Amino acid sequence: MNATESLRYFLPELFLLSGALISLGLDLFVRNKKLVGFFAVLVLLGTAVFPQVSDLAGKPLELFYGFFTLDAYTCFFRVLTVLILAATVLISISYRELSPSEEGEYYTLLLLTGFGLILMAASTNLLMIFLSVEFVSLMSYILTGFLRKSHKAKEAAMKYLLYGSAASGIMLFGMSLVFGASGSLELSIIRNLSATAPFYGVTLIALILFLVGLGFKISMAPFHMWAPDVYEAAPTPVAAFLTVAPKALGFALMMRVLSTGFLWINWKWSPLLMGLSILTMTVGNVTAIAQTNIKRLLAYSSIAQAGYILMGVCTFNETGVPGVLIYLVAYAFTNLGAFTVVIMVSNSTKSDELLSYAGLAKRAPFLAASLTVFMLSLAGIPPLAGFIGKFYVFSSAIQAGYLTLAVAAAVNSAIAAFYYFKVVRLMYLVPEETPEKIPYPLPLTLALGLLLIGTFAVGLAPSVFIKAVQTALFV
Amino acid sequence: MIHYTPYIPLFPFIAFVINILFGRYVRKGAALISIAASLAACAVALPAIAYVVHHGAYSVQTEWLLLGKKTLSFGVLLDPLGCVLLFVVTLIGTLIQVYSAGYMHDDAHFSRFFAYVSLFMAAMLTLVIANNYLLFFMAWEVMGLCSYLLIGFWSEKNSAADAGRKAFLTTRVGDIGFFIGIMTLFAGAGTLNFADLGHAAHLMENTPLLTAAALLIFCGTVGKSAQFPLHVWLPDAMEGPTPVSALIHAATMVAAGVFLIARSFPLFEAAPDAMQTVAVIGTMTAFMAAFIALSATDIKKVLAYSTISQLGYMVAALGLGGFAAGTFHLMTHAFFKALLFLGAGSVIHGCHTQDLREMGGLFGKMKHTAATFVLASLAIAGVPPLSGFWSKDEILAAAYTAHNPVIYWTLALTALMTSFYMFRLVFMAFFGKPRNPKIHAHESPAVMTVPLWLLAIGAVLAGIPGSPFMHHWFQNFLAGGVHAGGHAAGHGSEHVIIPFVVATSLAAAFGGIISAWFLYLKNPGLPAIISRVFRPLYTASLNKLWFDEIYTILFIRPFGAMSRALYRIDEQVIDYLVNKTGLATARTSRIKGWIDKHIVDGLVNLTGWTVQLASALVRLLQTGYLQHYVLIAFLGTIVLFFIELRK
Amino acid sequence: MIIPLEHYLIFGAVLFTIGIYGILVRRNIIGILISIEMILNAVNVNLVAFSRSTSASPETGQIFAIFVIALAAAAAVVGLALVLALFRVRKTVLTDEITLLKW
Amino acid sequence: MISEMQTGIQIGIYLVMALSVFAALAAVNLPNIFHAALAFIGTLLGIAGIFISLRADFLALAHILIYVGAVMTLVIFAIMLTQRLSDPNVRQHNNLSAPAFLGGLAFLTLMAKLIYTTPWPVKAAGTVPHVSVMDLGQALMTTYVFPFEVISVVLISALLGAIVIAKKDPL
Amino acid sequence: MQTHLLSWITFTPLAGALLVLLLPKNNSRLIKSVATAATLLTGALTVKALTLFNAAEPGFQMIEKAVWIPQFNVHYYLGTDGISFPMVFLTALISILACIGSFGIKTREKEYYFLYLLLETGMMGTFLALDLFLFYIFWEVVLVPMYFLIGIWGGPRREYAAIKFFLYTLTGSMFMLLGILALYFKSEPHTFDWVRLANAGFDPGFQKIVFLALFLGFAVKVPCFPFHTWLPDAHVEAPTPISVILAGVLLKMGTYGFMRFSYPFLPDAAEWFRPALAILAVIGIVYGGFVAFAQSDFKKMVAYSSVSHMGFVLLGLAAFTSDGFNGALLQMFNHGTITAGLFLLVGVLYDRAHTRDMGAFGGLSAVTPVYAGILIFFSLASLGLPGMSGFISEFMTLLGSYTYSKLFTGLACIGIILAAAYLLTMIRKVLLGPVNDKWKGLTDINLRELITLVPLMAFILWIGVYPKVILSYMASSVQVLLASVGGVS
Repeated sequence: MNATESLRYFLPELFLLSGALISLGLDLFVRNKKLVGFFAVLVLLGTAVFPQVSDLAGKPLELFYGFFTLDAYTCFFRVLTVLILAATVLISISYRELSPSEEGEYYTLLLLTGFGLILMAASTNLLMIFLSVEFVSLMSYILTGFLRKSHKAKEAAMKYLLYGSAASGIMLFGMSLVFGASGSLELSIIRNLSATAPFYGVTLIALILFLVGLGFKISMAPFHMWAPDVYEAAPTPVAAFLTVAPKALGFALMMRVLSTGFLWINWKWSPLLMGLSILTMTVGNVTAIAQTNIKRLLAYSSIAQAGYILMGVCTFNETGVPGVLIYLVAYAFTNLGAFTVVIMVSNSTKSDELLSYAGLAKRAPFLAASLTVFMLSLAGIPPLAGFIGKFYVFSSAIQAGYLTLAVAAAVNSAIAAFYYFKVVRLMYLVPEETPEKIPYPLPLTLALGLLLIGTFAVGLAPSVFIKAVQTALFV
Repeated sequence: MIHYTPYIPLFPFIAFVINILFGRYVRKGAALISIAASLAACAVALPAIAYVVHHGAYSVQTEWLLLGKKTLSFGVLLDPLGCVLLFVVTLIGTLIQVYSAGYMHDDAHFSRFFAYVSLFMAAMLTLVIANNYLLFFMAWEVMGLCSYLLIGFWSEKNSAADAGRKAFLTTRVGDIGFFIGIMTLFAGAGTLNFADLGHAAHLMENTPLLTAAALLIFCGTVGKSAQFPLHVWLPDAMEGPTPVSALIHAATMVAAGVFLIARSFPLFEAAPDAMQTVAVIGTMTAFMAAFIALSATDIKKVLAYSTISQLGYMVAALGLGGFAAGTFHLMTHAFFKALLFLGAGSVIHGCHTQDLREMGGLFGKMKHTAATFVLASLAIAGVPPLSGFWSKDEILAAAYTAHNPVIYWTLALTALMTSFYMFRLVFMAFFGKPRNPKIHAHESPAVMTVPLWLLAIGAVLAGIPGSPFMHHWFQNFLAGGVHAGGHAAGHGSEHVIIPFVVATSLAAAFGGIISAWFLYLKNPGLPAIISRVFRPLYTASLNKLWFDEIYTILFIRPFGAMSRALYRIDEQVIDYLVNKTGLATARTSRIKGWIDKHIVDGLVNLTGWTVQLASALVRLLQTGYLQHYVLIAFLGTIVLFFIELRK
Repeated sequence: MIIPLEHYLIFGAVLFTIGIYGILVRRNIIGILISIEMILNAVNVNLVAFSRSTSASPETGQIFAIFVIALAAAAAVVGLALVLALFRVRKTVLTDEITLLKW
Repeated sequence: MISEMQTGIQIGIYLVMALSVFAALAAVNLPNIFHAALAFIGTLLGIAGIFISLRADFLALAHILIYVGAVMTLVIFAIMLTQRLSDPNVRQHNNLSAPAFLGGLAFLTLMAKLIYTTPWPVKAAGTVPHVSVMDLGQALMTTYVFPFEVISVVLISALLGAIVIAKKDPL
Repeated sequence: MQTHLLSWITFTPLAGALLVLLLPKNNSRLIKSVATAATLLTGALTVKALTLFNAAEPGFQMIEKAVWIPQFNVHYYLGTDGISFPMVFLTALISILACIGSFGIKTREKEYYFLYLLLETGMMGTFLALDLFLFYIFWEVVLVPMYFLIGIWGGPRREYAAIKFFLYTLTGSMFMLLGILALYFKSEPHTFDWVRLANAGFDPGFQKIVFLALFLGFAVKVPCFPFHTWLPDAHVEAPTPISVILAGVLLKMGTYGFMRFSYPFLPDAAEWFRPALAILAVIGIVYGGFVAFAQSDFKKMVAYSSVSHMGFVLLGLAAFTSDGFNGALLQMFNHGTITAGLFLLVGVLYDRAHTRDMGAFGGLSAVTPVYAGILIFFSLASLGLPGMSGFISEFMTLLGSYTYSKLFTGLACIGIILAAAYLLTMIRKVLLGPVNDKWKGLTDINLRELITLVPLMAFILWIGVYPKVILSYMASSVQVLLASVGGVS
């Protein structure tokens, strides 16, 4: 489909982009930068509900000569992305560390990142994959180092950039090889390549190099090591965003790549991913146990969660694939929620140390209860969102007959419960240190409430979400 | 009246409920309530007995529990055997309660005492009329409970509290055997009903299972009737109030073991090996206990060992096939032993000591007590025509007709020892000069002496129904009962007086009395010399053959050690291994101290420890140094290459 | 093609490896950035070589290379901005001195 | 004659490659970061040469313009801003050389093996048409218009971000 | 209400919990009355269900079924039969009593009763769910409140005990989840439906694996040796009412799981694992008894006695006879009432003396006669005195196991002696002997405490004397279970 024809299908993204530009302009005129934030939220929600021009019941639309694949899958992730972003913006508005002089640009950058993320979901050829991944990465680096005053943030952003660039360099090298072997950038053509024996070698190398680049994005071991440092140092809303959105879209892209480009050698990558999945969840969980900083703890936890999600990718069967998507939704609600509480607490205690959560149940019962719900959800306790996700990926492992994987995941879940409960323990069982009250700013409370509802909703009425996922996958 | 039989135990039970719940309101009225209940029970029981005497056994039952496809019915069986016990229990029980009203008059927990006694009565009566093993066992255990409660009645005394526990636990060992026996029987024959025993025995004829069942049931007797090797609890049980000793630990409960054998007689008859064992154990017990009694100086301890010995007699009798003899002795023994205990209680009540060596010459001060006590002693010694003579003679006759000379002569020797130690007791307590001038003995009140005399009448006359004067009416009555119970063989068929046996019996009785007189009245210095000459024997007797000490070494200490060892394993190994999983990082000093102190948490703990170690290692990789991260990623990539490209 | 495709590829691979080596051993962040650029250049060599020999449409590889160059430039800009910002607050550009975040 | 000329060109190409590799090695190994940057410019020029040999003239030009003209200038500025040039004694390498070298060697071996075992679908010489600047422009404006637009957004965003990050604190 | 009775039973406590959440924090009286009312209402509904319950019907009754997650074929599926109904009744009963027993809790009452009621919902759901997915959810829901209840209101080492309890059970239940999923995927069409799964007829090899997975989940809860070590800690540290719930209801969830799921779904594996189950049961009985004997802490002793008594349940389950199964189920009920009573009594003593060291007491029978009497009553029930409920169930389980193995039965009987030993020693130490002057001023049991104990005593005596009624509720369902595993009746 040529560019002009494509445009009418591209309206949501255009809406988002123009929103970004307007917000940039708005920044110049509006004194109260919070308004820019609220504007950004509106733009994002607008994008989410933007009327779809086409009916997606038919074949996927190859917009812009196939550089933007618009299918239900893309739509699903578009909605997910903008909702995550909306939550991020909402929780950023009352974030104490953000100074007004940079706040406007911040929202603009978030909106632009959103565009990049949507591109990731829609990419089906090497060029767009490279472009969108790099785009999102660049934005992530910038957002991480955004806070002017934080030494740590600068340091983390620097590391992030160097690590990320190296990773995408490696992935790009793999792309070049596979491009040479197939003569095309299209994943669908690359798929044919993997069917022929002489090209196994090059396909596998390319696949692994893909895994490096995408593994970096989803913080898969052993390419996860940047993650804790970055999540800890990044501004908390950004950390929340980074643990959720790029990871989700990383998974989206990974599944697209695997299913479109490498489906025929799944007997090769399936065991590989199984090992990596186990490694990831183990490393994440085991390291998390020793953490004393809540953001770092959540960072390792998010690595471990990536490990669980990888189970679904690894099995890639009829429960695994929707499992990944459901897990991502559940995880998005939960993790964003947890970070929201972290922001609210750190706004008043000015600390992210676990110890500052001691006795939170007394100071702020609602926050403590919410964080408990999120922790339980992360631990996979029913009837919360996290359980549904875990249920799905466990199912897929059992269905595929990957007993090792299932058992490893079970053991890991038990280990994980220990550190999630460490937080709960502090809040409820340990006497408080500072008796100060914690304020409830409106945007944060709103976000918290919505995320809480989401966490329960996925857990209690999963069928709605499953239906959405199935629509995304099979239509 | 017979149809009210099932309600006999209900009267004492109601008394129990009233006394235990409203004890603090009824106060001394408790005695009245209990006695009234007992009398009511008597009032129902005696006509029922009369009915059985005239019309044969009575039974009724109702479905209680469905086990698989088999129904377990509970009900009442009143046959002649049951009548004997019912007669004894209601009568003696009532008398002893009357006596207790005087004996316990000043006790702080008066009502509680009567509550327990009533509960006991209820249980014992249930046991007597029970028609199957399970109900029997239930009553049996409740009796054990009452025994426990009453032995430890004066629980402020450590010795009493310990004695109660010992009694319960020791008997429980036997009870478990009984319990397994019941199951064996049920599994083998599918019935627990006494009436079906004959059929059951027939079903299991010649199977080891039958012998096993019989022997296991016998375990119950061993425990309850204080037979070797589980007899150790009974002497200690004398810590309880004396009426309790009389009622429970002399006349009724301990005899229930014998009753159990009698009840299971068809079973035992079908298992000769079991019978043999029963006879041997009984004889051994009889002899051993008598031997220990020779040197005992506590008036109640002498009687306790005497009880064990006499119970051994009954068990031996049953083991020898003397169904009627054993039962007969059970009845007569109940009378005279209850009388002895009550007499002893009266003595204790009168002179506030239990040590024989401090008594002496009490006859003058306590005429009623002394006279009845001597009568009872004559009865137990086997002096004709008192009751003991007839029943003991029956037993010796049974041993004689069984052609078992070892048992016969052992029992005869025991008879000799019995009459010796009884009269040693009599002479030391009631005759001679007072040894301790501080003791100012006085006679007990009428509420206590009247029961003594009533019991004395029983002790004197109870033997008559089984004597040739009444043509062995008792034996024949019982035999009919067994008949009614479904067993074909007759038992009372050949009740002829065997002169040889009578001679032995008489010789033993009088020999014992005379030698006691000679040693303790005529030459009071002689016993000391004898004890020095037969020092090893004397020491053995004095130390009760060291049973308690041996059991301590063999069972009690290893038991405690084992439980402590297992506990240590539990805390320190299993827990430790398990715990290390998650708790390594939970590092408050308190917990750490605890973990240090302890290891079965261990399996989890090991896991936890591993995780902790891994956590430390993995953390170390996270140096914060960028190029370490990249290097790991790069090397990781290369490793992935090699994994994937390997052939 | 004047020389065999494989030789170009080997050349690319060598450059790539040197770049990786540089990333791993350089202490100076700018040195690392240079090494990253080297990696991207190595990829470009591959892309252009393939474009000339195996690609279905001849311009694909070259255009890909153009995009790579553009993105490399963007990354370099952000990277250098971060270097300057970091230098301003930490007065260092050495990777082993920016290890506030660990464990 | 043609073959001789071809041989000459071939030798020339190999020479350029060797020099580029040499410069690349210098770029990662030179103790002075400024020298290293200069060496890297050498590598870049070499690569431009390789592009020309592959008849990607426009690309070579763009390459030199963007890299040497813009990126490396920036880099050198950055070096000068951050480097205390008076102090060239700062160690420029960490102690990971050994594992990095071994890892690199393993990687290279693998790659070499892969490159030589893969039957690249090379087209017959002469069948590949020359790609002119016109062609590239055409492609960028038609088929590749979407990535082209996207990259512009990327560049704007990156610039915006870089400005926010690098701008001095107002205080 | 009639039609959704089971849902009402399950969710009434939850409604109460939410209501408690809305109440003012400081109005302790109101909070208590709302909570008690919720438990009482649940109890009333259970009694209502009892009147509707048809004992002769072997299958499920009062079924409620609605589609919940169609994609996974998950149903909201509740129902009860003779196996689950006694447990539901027990839960309702114990919940009421423990709630009244909770009035002594003085700190953070609002949170306490919220969590308490949440716990009750979890327990009810666990026993009523007939869809494995739903079952798992309720099963896990129980964990979390329990963690808090031990962790916040427990003794000095409460945090340790709470997390230990949580991690043990969670690890177990993770494996259980795997087992459940395996069942789901093996069944054709995929289902969590009890009825379908029970009729699925899986192949034996598969059954063994799944049985093992489920076993891990259930055995931890029972707790079966060697997974029992969380129990003493949890019990000792938990506040009295929570110990009561733990012993009275939570432990039953494990054995209930065996009866409800493992056995009917995996009969071949159950048969195969029978010796192992019996061995673990016997080890548990004897080992628990011995260890209980070694305790000086009153509560810990009762805790270990639970290990021993729950061993009988497992033994009954290993018997594969109608007596064994009925006995096991009855033992579950009886252990619930008896041990709950013992824990309440420990609590009574602890509230007054602030120590649980048995050696520190002595002669209390003179100081607190009513307490002494009741303690002796429960001890006797626990040691299996005939005429009380414990005897009946132990007798039946042993009778059942006798036909399976005489050796195991004999060994298990040792446990009965051990029970007498440690309980009598406890009585000896606490109640008998000379009065310790320190405790002269101890007040006797009060009316509220009495109210919590008397219903239990009534049940103990009633079942002990006339077990036919309660067994008649169980029998037909147990018969079906027995038939499904191919046991002998």
